[in-house]
Amino acid sequence: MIKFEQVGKKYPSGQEALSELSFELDAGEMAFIAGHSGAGKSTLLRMVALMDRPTRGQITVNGQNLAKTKARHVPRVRRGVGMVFQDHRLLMDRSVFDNVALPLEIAGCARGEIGRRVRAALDKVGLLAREAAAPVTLSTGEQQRVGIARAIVGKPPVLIADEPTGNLDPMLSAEIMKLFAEFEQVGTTVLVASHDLNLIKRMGKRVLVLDHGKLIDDFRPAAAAASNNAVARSARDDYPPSPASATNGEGQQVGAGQDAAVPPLSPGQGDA
Amino acid sequence: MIKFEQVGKKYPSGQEALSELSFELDAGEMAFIAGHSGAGKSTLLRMVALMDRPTRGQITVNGQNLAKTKARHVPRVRRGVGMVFQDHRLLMDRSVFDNVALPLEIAGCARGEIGRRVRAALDKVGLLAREAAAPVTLSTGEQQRVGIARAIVGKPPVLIADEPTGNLDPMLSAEIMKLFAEFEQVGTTVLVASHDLNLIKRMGKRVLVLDHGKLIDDFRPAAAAASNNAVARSARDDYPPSPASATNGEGQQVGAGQDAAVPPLSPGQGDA
Amino acid sequence: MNRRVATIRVKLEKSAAPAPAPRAPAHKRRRMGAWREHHARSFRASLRRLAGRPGATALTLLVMSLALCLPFLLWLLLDNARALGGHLDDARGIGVFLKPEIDAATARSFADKLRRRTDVAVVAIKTPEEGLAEFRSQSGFADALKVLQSNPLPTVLIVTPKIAAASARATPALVDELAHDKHVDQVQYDALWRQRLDAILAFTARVAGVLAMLLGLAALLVVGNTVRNDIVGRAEEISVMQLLGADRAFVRRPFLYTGLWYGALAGLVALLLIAGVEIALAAPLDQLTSSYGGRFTIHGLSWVQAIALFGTSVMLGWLGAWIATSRQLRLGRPQ
Amino acid sequence: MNRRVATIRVKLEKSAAPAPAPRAPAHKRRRMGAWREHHARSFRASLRRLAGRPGATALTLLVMSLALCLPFLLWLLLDNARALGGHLDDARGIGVFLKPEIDAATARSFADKLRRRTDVAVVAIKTPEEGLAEFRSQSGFADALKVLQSNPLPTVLIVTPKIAAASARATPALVDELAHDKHVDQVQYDALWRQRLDAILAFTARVAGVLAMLLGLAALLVVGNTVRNDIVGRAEEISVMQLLGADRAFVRRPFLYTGLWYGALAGLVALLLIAGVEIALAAPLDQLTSSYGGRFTIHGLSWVQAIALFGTSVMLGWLGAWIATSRQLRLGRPQ
Ligand SMILES: Nc1ncnc2c1ncn2[C@@H]1O[C@H](COP(=O)(O)OP(=O)(O)OP(=O)(O)O)[C@@H](O)[C@H]1O
Ligand SMILES: Nc1ncnc2c1ncn2[C@@H]1O[C@H](COP(=O)(O)OP(=O)(O)OP(=O)(O)O)[C@@H](O)[C@H]1O
Ligand SMILES: [Mg+2]
Ligand SMILES: [Mg+2]
Repeated sequence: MIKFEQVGKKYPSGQEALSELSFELDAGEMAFIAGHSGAGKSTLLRMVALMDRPTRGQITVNGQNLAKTKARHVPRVRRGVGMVFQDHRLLMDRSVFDNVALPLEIAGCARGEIGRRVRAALDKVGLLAREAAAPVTLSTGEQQRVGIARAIVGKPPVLIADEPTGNLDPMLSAEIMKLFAEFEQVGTTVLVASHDLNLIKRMGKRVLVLDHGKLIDDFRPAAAAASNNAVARSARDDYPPSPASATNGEGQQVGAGQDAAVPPLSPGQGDA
Repeated sequence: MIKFEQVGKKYPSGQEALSELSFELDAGEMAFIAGHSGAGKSTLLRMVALMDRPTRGQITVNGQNLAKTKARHVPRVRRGVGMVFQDHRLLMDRSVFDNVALPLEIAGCARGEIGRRVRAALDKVGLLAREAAAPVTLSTGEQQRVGIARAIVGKPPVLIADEPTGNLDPMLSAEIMKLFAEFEQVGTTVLVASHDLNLIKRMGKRVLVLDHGKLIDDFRPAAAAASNNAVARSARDDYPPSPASATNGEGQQVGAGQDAAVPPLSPGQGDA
Repeated sequence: MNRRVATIRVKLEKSAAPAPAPRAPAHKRRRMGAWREHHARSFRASLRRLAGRPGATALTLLVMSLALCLPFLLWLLLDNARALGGHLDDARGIGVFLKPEIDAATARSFADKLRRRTDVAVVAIKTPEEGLAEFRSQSGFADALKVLQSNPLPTVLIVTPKIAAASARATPALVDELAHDKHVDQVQYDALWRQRLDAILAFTARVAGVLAMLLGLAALLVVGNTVRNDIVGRAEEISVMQLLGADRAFVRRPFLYTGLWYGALAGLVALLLIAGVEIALAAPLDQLTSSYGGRFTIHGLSWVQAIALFGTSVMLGWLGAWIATSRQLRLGRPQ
Repeated sequence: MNRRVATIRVKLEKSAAPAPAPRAPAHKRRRMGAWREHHARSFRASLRRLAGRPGATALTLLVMSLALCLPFLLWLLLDNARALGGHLDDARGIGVFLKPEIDAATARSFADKLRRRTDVAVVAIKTPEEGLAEFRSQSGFADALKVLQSNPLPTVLIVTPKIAAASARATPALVDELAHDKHVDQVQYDALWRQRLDAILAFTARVAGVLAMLLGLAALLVVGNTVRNDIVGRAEEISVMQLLGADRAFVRRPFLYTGLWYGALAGLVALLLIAGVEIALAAPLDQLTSSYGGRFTIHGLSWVQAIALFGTSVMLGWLGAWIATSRQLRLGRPQ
């Protein structure tokens, strides 16, 4: 579903953001991208959504070779990719409802269907009550959740998210991640960039680790079926900050079958 | 240095973001604000920087009663508060250097001094090499670090930061928090909103917990002198994601004297 | 009932009951509906946007309509001046006094010769008798002329030269040639007056032309600049829509409607301004017309011209929006 | 050496060696330096901004300068037309033919009487002898008049009425009165020509006045709109600077310089445009002037007027920036 072959990206400023990147994600697979600040996570996701083109290598998304996509077919490719932006990119002069409805409008959905699906998406991120609000009157975390609702409302075959939980508290983060995992179950390919290593660990999914633009690890947990319910529960225990309970919760989890799934990452990589 | 007395904030939309908030922070004290998404953390910080006025109650910052500050004295109050914004708010058409130099220019520093202090600040956030870059060519985490450099460059008596590590990897987050703690040591009052409960725990500082606009806990660790060096070290161990080492690092720390400092927080508050 | 009848009946039934477009597949029908809906929404939304910031919209409309109506006003002025120039032509006759010895027949053949010239429009003959009668009635010398025993006046030809309203140069050559003709005693031509009038008209025409050109340029620039500013202010919106997979037509639609609204409203305001100017100028126009004894009527903007002005305005708004969006759309392409 | 001498010496020494501002404390001196530096930086930065987007800047400058120079051009046109009207006045004399029995002395006293009237500017006396000589040389009747034994011509007074260039109404009353005077035989007044000319001048003046008013309005609107758009596009910059504790003057400075630059550059372009128009109009002006035998010189923009235009432009740019920033600054206040 998403295939990178020897992809390199050098920005006009000379910054080499990615180099020799190769990996493949099947349809209905979920993976995380981890790595230090400036490792190239956003750059990678931008290229999946055809916001940027690589300077070397080949990218295939939804069976479409992106290098061969003509300018007038770019919109079609982008409609097949739901994207959560690191900086939300909401339209500040439209209501929350209208922001979430945008992808459906673009796809040409009927009015009644738009309403139904937008409300369903807002409900999933817990913002149904704020549908008429202006984005500026939302907290940053709420804005980020609106961005997530916008990405999932169109039920795209590929879902990419850049740091979707950066402004969310741990419990909400876990719930959002659970939401992404649900999409995986219905056959959506999901690729999420995240710093939240605890959360990544608990999700028990595949992790691509970037370091200065190079893929230094592609970790696939042996027991990938770590229950998502367990994740949400442990996160709830983890909040509010109670070091004792958090440690216990984590300790339990590690003990309860994830120890074998410890990613064999080489330590001591790059200071940012 | 910062004093809230029965502060309430009701937005024109009818949203009650804060209510009956009272606390006091001494000069040179550092505290965290924790709470779910939409709890009112940003609203609280905005009022410290006089970006908003409360609808009820009194706020005193740097000995100045903010309610009595006339419009033409607002700039002076703001110059006394260094602020890291949740959405960076960098000027996209100026270089990194010029962005960081802005507070010094406003304060009327001499040219030579500006250069020296800007470079020192950029060095502290690890971006000295990028001083001539345009902010758009930086990753989100790098942009956030530029925002931090801009807040600290003027050495203000009060430093407030809204989610300064939301887009940073754990190791960098710990380093940035250490930087804030250093400011505390030279007498700066530091107030940081954060979701990163692990990090907050490790810092061993006072924590104000908000829930739906109410202060539900004001936790002061008994042994506040948890070494900052230890924090950085443990964070480095924690990266890259290695559940085993992370758990060990954390477990050690908890065992090594922070167990007593467990905040007695009441569990099971608000779902967002 | 044969097959043809059946077919016709089916056709009739079809036209009677307006069925949904027959062969389009369901999803295509749905997309058409969405397309129509998006048009309607863009139409309303763009108007709401303009109404939402009345100050800025009023400012923009004033600037646009001023730039639009000024060239039209100047064109009106120029057109009327030209008509005026045409009417003044008939006061331009050259008086050609033939030598006293020329008789009526020779005078007539000379007049015919002059009539065949390309630079002569009309030649009128005034016999000595007519001349004396006119002289008696017009000049202050009625008493003096009574003492004359015989008619000392020669035959006079009134020659109206054929020249463009703008160029006063053709006449002197004709006058010169006439003056040196062997039949001619003397040529009287109020050259000073005529040169002055011609020069004034030429000057006015040139000034009006230059101003109209500058103003046309200004109209284009203002419209383009206005829509460009509007679009630069919404660059974020455009780029987000592109990122969400909207194609060029979809992104453009609301802006094109905005351009259309600007154009239509500015066109209306311009027409109102022109009507206002026509009312303001009514008094001096009246005076000017009366001095021509009603022979000459000033014409304002006709219906066709009003519609042309409006159409120009709408088209300019649309075009400005199109150009400005094109630029912004190019920025959203992947590098 | 007494005390006074010492004081003077101190004064001399002071003025000879320009010491630093003596009593300002160190930190105040530093702030002054920073203030001056910020001015210099704003000055350069605003120019760099304009140079950084040459297309948009050129567009804005063209619109601004067109709006600025058009009223000036119209004013020039109007002024020259008025001067022209004034020069045409001396062709407006009314020929008053006195009765044949009036002798020279009576004619002179009548002329004096007329000169005392408020609506009369000049009265010239033409004796019968002068009249005959002129008539001989001008008319085509030289031969015919040779046969006259006595001079049949009366004394003629040339009366120039005192009227404003714009109003052609005063004259008929005067003409009427003169025609009914007991000394007067007949009044000759080319009323038609004169009315036409007056009407044309009045019409042109009115049109020019209306256009100049509209254009002045357009200039103001364009400048305001331009700077407003510039500032709306930099709203984020303003709000960030306010959040960092910049006071109003600091935030405003770069925008005021931008306004100044716009104003200054637009003023220069407008002056260039006016010069271009003057060159383009040189030919018809020449023609116009030559028809007056050099008596009348068309005047272009004087140095004083050029400086006034430039100053107006700079002031408009500055004012527009000031107004537009004020609005934005109010938005940055805490609620
Ligand atoms: N300008 C505004 N007008 C109306 N309501 C607002 C406004 N700003 C914030 N709110 C509301 O006030 C509440 C508190 O917002 P605030 O931004 O302080 O939350 P927060 O704790 O910073 O959350 P986050 O962690 O998501 O940034 C939220 O419910 C938000 O929707
Ligand atoms: N438009 C650009 N021009 C030049 N360099 C760029 C550009 N965008 C990103 N970079 C550089 O490329 C590198 C990778 O950036 P990227 O945004 O992919 O990092 P990231 O992994 O998303 O980091 P973060 O977690 O901080 O968001 C960074 O060093 C950044 O400075
Ligand atoms: Mg990123
Ligand atoms: Mg917030």
